[in-house]
Amino acid sequence: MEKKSLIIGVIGADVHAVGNQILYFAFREAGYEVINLGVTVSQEEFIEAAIESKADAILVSSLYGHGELDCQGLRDKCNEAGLKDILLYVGGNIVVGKQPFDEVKQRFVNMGFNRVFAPGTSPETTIAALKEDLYGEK
Amino acid sequence: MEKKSLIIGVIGADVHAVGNQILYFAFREAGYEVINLGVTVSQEEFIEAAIESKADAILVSSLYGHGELDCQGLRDKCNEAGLKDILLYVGGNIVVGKQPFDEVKQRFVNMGFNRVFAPGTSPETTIAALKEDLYGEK
Amino acid sequence: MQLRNKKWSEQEFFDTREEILKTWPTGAEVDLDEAIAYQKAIPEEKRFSAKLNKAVKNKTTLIQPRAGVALIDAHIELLRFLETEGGADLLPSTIDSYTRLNRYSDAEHGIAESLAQGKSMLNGFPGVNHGVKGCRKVTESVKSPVQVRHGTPDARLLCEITLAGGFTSFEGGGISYNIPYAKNVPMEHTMLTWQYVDRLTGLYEERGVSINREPFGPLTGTLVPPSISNAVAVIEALMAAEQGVKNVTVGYGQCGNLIQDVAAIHSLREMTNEYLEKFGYKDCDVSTVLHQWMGGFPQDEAKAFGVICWGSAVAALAKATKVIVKTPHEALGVPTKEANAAGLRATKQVISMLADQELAREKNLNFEIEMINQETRAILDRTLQLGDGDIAVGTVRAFEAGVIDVPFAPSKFNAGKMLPARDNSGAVRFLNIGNLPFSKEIVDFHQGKLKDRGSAEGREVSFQMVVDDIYAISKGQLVGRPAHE
Amino acid sequence: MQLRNKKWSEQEFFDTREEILKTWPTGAEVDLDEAIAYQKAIPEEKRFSAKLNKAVKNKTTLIQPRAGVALIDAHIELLRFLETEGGADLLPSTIDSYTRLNRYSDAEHGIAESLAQGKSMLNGFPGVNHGVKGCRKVTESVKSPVQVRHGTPDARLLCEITLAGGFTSFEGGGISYNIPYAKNVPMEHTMLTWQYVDRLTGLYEERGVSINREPFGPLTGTLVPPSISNAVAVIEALMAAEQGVKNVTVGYGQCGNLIQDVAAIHSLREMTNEYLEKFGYKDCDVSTVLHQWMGGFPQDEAKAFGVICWGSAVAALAKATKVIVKTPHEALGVPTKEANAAGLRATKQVISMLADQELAREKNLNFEIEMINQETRAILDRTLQLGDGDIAVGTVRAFEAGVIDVPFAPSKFNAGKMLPARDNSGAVRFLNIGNLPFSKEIVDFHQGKLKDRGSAEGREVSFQMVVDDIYAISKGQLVGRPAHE
Ligand code: B12
Ligand code: B12
Repeated sequence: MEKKSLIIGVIGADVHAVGNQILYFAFREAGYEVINLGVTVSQEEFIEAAIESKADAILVSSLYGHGELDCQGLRDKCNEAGLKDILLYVGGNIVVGKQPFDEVKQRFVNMGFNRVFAPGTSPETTIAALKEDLYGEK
Repeated sequence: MEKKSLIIGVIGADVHAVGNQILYFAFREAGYEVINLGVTVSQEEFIEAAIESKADAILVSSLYGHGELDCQGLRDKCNEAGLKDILLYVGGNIVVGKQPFDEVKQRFVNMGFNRVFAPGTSPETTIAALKEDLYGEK
Repeated sequence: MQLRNKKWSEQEFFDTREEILKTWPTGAEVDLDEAIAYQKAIPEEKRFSAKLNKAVKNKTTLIQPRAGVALIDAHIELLRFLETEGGADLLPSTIDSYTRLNRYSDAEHGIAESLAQGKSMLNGFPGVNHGVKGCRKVTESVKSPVQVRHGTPDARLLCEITLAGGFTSFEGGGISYNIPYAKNVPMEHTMLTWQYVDRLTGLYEERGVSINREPFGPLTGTLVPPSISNAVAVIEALMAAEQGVKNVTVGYGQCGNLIQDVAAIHSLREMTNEYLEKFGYKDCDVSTVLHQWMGGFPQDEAKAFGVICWGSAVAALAKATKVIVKTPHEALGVPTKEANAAGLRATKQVISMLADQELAREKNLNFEIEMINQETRAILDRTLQLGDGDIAVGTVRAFEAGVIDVPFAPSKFNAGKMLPARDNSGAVRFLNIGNLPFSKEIVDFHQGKLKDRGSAEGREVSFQMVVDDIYAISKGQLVGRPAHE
Repeated sequence: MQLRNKKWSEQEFFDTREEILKTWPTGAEVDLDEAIAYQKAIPEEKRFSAKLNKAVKNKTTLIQPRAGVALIDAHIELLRFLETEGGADLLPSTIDSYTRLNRYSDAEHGIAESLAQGKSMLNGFPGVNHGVKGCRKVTESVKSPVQVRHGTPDARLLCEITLAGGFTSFEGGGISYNIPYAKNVPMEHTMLTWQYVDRLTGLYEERGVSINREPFGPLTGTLVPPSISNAVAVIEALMAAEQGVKNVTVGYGQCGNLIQDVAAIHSLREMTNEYLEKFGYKDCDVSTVLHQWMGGFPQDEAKAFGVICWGSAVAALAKATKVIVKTPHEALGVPTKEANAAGLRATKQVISMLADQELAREKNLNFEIEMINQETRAILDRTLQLGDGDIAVGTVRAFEAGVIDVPFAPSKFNAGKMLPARDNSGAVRFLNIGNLPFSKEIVDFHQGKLKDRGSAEGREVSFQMVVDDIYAISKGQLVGRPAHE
């Protein structure tokens, strides 16, 4: 199977680095090419990196609560940059406070994310989702 | 002021002795004549003691949850025994489980208790109530 | 029958048994041979003693709730919930208060009222009324071992029915289920009724069915000095062993001072083994249980979690074999299943974070262990003396003499002369020694500790201190300090 | 300006100041003389340093939450709630993440969105945007001292505005608010920006207004070995003292092993005093703070209470001057005020039950203290050497060289070569020593401890252990054991 490539990073002014380092480790272990942009990544940096490396997916982390502000418009910018069908995931603690996850999910789906993950999602879950979306395997 | 006298005891099959011992100590300190029947006191024992000592009030404790079963009919029995206007208080953890206290109170008022006290009521509160009901002082 | 600490003969046992089984219709359901066969088919992982022995070996601390409601189906739902949502390792069936006083027709009334009102009107599970079949339905519906927890001076019928009903552990003892749980029951009586329970357990044991027995450690749950409750636990262990019991869990109710509590668990283990050995009971497995604070709780749930978690930490640091878990509803009433499970999960979190930590046996801890050992031996040895070498007879006389004396007990057969109070670091000491058989050295130690507290608080040592200590934890403190500005 | 650990001249300070106050319109509101007069009128009981000094003297442990929302009125409501319903002794204003990165127009947008949506869209209180008046409204509305808590590499304007706004304590430092909170900010830069903050604090101090300063102890909050965070705290205390700060609270984030955590607090206190003395800062009051577990939390609220309460117990047993309190919502998001108050009440209950207890300095504890002392001195002394005696210069070089190395830090100016892992009893040790300047003895000690764990778990010491340890507490353990049947 050809090696798919992923862009990962923590969006906005967010510096939560631990989960990011673990995802980097876990996705490589799972056989992916991973470009890790680290923390405090802007929308533009995600897009540039995706174009440059012909990435198959962008996995946005947001932990600190401003995810809803930071993620607005990312799908449009991807479209404008020609990344039309790129897979967009978001996960972490993506809104401020404890909110019913169904509603949160809907808001991010409306923003154009293909999948939205709840707080504390384990790498195994994400890897399974990627397998399904990128290789069509269940 | 003449010394008023109180009957205290823990009703039914209830053996919670600590609060009872403290109330005994506190009511005497507050200047009352106190007849302490201890734990596992039947309705009949409360009434006999009240008649014998011409008590002004019966203070029923129930901690263990069966208060609702144990207290049924006490007012009627008092009436039958000629203790028509005797003051009846009940306190402790008088029902099974954590229930809205307003409803609990109403049920015990309906059973004929003059005052119904919530879990953890301090002796000071009870003493203030007694003062009001027995000496008309606020 | 004359009380003495001597294994009952077959005759004595079966004569009594005939009477006991007649005291309520469900007694007729018990067939001992069938019951033993039934128990033998219970798998190892559902057997209390096996799970405890494994925990002792691995130095793990198991968690167990209290729980019981009036109706069978609701009770099963409750236990399953505590198993799956609470992560309970061991399950209880807490028996209602009418059953505890053998008032089975009141219990029947409570069952009827519960059916009528659609909620439990009893504060526990009326095991006798539900009978062998009802009990089996319960024990078969869960994955974990189930224990009978109660407070019954005369638990003979309850024991017959529940052991036949698949329970693999039975709590209580002739002292611990009398003095804190009754007003008018003579000590001779409960020593005898509990010999019956122990003998019945011994019978199962002899026929290859291991049943765990657990003296109730905390007694009145309120400022009981460790040496008092430990002495009681050792006596009940000796009584049980004589009747053929081979698996005993001795218990202790947390007092609140870390060093004293850990010391109490160590001393409890040591003294129980020492005396079992001394009297030649060599093949009895001993495990320990710490009860999270058994006195008055704070009403606020967050604060209650504080009390629960601190108890959990102490259990783990003492490496108690199990811990009995309180709930955030403790001060208010019998907990909902959700509150009960929450108490369990908080406990499990603390226990497992501390699984690999232990309070090392350094100077301070060893000192407290030694103090408790000395006091416990003093009580036990005087009790034996009073009984001319017979611990059963001695116990009855020790209670008469106040040589064993439980604070705040409802029983009129308890002297009630001893008064406990906390010292300046919260350890429970003797404010009034009563008739406890302690050396001048021990007495001076305790009085000194309380004088220190008195001078720290600028007040005389008095009953007011005791009152303050009784309220302290529910008001968010350990030591009941005088109110100040 | 050239970095060195030397008190800034008036000229240096005021030249910089002019620029700083221009970086956002609210800067114009600050008038230093007026601000000092304003601060002088703040009563003693609302002053951080006074309350801390009293707690140090009485050996009590104060409790403090984290809390901040976008809008002033909601923020006041929140703080009042934490004061009355939570019983907080000390209050915070946690600053939002845009402000922390000086992105004041993003913060303005967040305020607008919050107004529009009727809920806080910012993860904290945007103190700069609300300006001096807004801050005063907050500090005047509560009874307790209020501190600015944040994570801002360049907090010069924030400090100007909030001190003028009546806050009496300011958290952070040139290392602790850079390495864990930024990716691209050079160490020289933050050492200088924080000299400004310290100098400003020193100015208030010289004019008779005592302001507390608190280096941020936990750093990345994830398996930071005590000697690393303690060394950072000592450096920031020295830097602050040089600029005239007289009241410092040094901090530490709970790791989870009781002995190591208590040892870390003792060592932190001792080392800070030792180095302050060594460099001749004689009149600086030192207090300590323990942060309840700063890494990933369990999602379940009951389990979160378990983590919170265990942290509280450790703070009390170590006699930390204050404890920073987590909430049962920690794993999920910024807590509601109710959840925040619940965390406080649980903490208070544990703290006050343990008020009169302390972990005695016996052998095991002394050993861990000595280990941490040795490691901390090794780091500090090499850092000083690298700076030719100047701790500021040395710090920049120490980070370049990996002589100070913070695990899991986002900053590219951190070496990231050291790797921590838990030993078999949960203490945090060095799995990979990186370039830390430790003697062979120290290195061997750590490797030995990890080898012991490896053999207990039957696996090689590896990065997988670290990953397991990172998840452990959120999964209900302390040591991340390999998954087994
Ligand atoms: C200590 C204790 C015990 C000890 C009692 C020892 C003894 N013999 O005294 C032991 C361990 C033996 C015990 C046994 C049982 N207990 Co119990 N026990 C407690 C506990 C923890 C503290 C009680 C106490 O001593 N408080 C301190 C004293 C000073 O306070 P107090 O008793 O509340 O009394 C004060 C006030 O309530 C008030 N007050 C009391 N009576 C009255 C009357 C009037 C008129 C007024 C105005 C005020 C008033 O003034 C008192 C003095 O300040 C409470 C829970 C709690 N409160 O935290 C449970 C509790 C009372 N027990 C309970 C239960 C169910 C039992 C058992 C059935 C066992 C079980 N299922 O766990 C048995 C019952 C045995 C029996 N037949 O009675 C339940 C009752 C449930 C309910 N009502 O829904 C409680 C609430 C625990 C719980 N949440 O499940 N218990
Ligand atoms: C450690 C920590 C910190 C450290 C971070 C150190 C560092 N530089 O990394 C410090 C102390 C510095 C810190 C600072 C702050 N923090 Co913080 N922090 C945490 C904490 C306790 C643990 C985070 C962590 O490391 N977890 C362990 C890792 C392995 O898990 P993870 O990060 O969740 O990531 C995993 C999954 O979420 C998932 N995942 C992550 N991203 C993605 C993406 C995709 C696509 C998928 C599928 C999955 C996925 O996979 C990861 C690996 O398993 C959390 C709360 C918690 N979780 O318990 C709060 C938390 C994230 N922090 C929070 C906040 C608010 C802050 C601050 C603003 C300060 C404050 N107000 O307290 C600052 C923000 C600074 C900034 N500009 O970002 C909030 C966020 C609130 C919200 N969303 O509503 C939290 C939730 C705490 C809380 N309840 O208030 N924090």
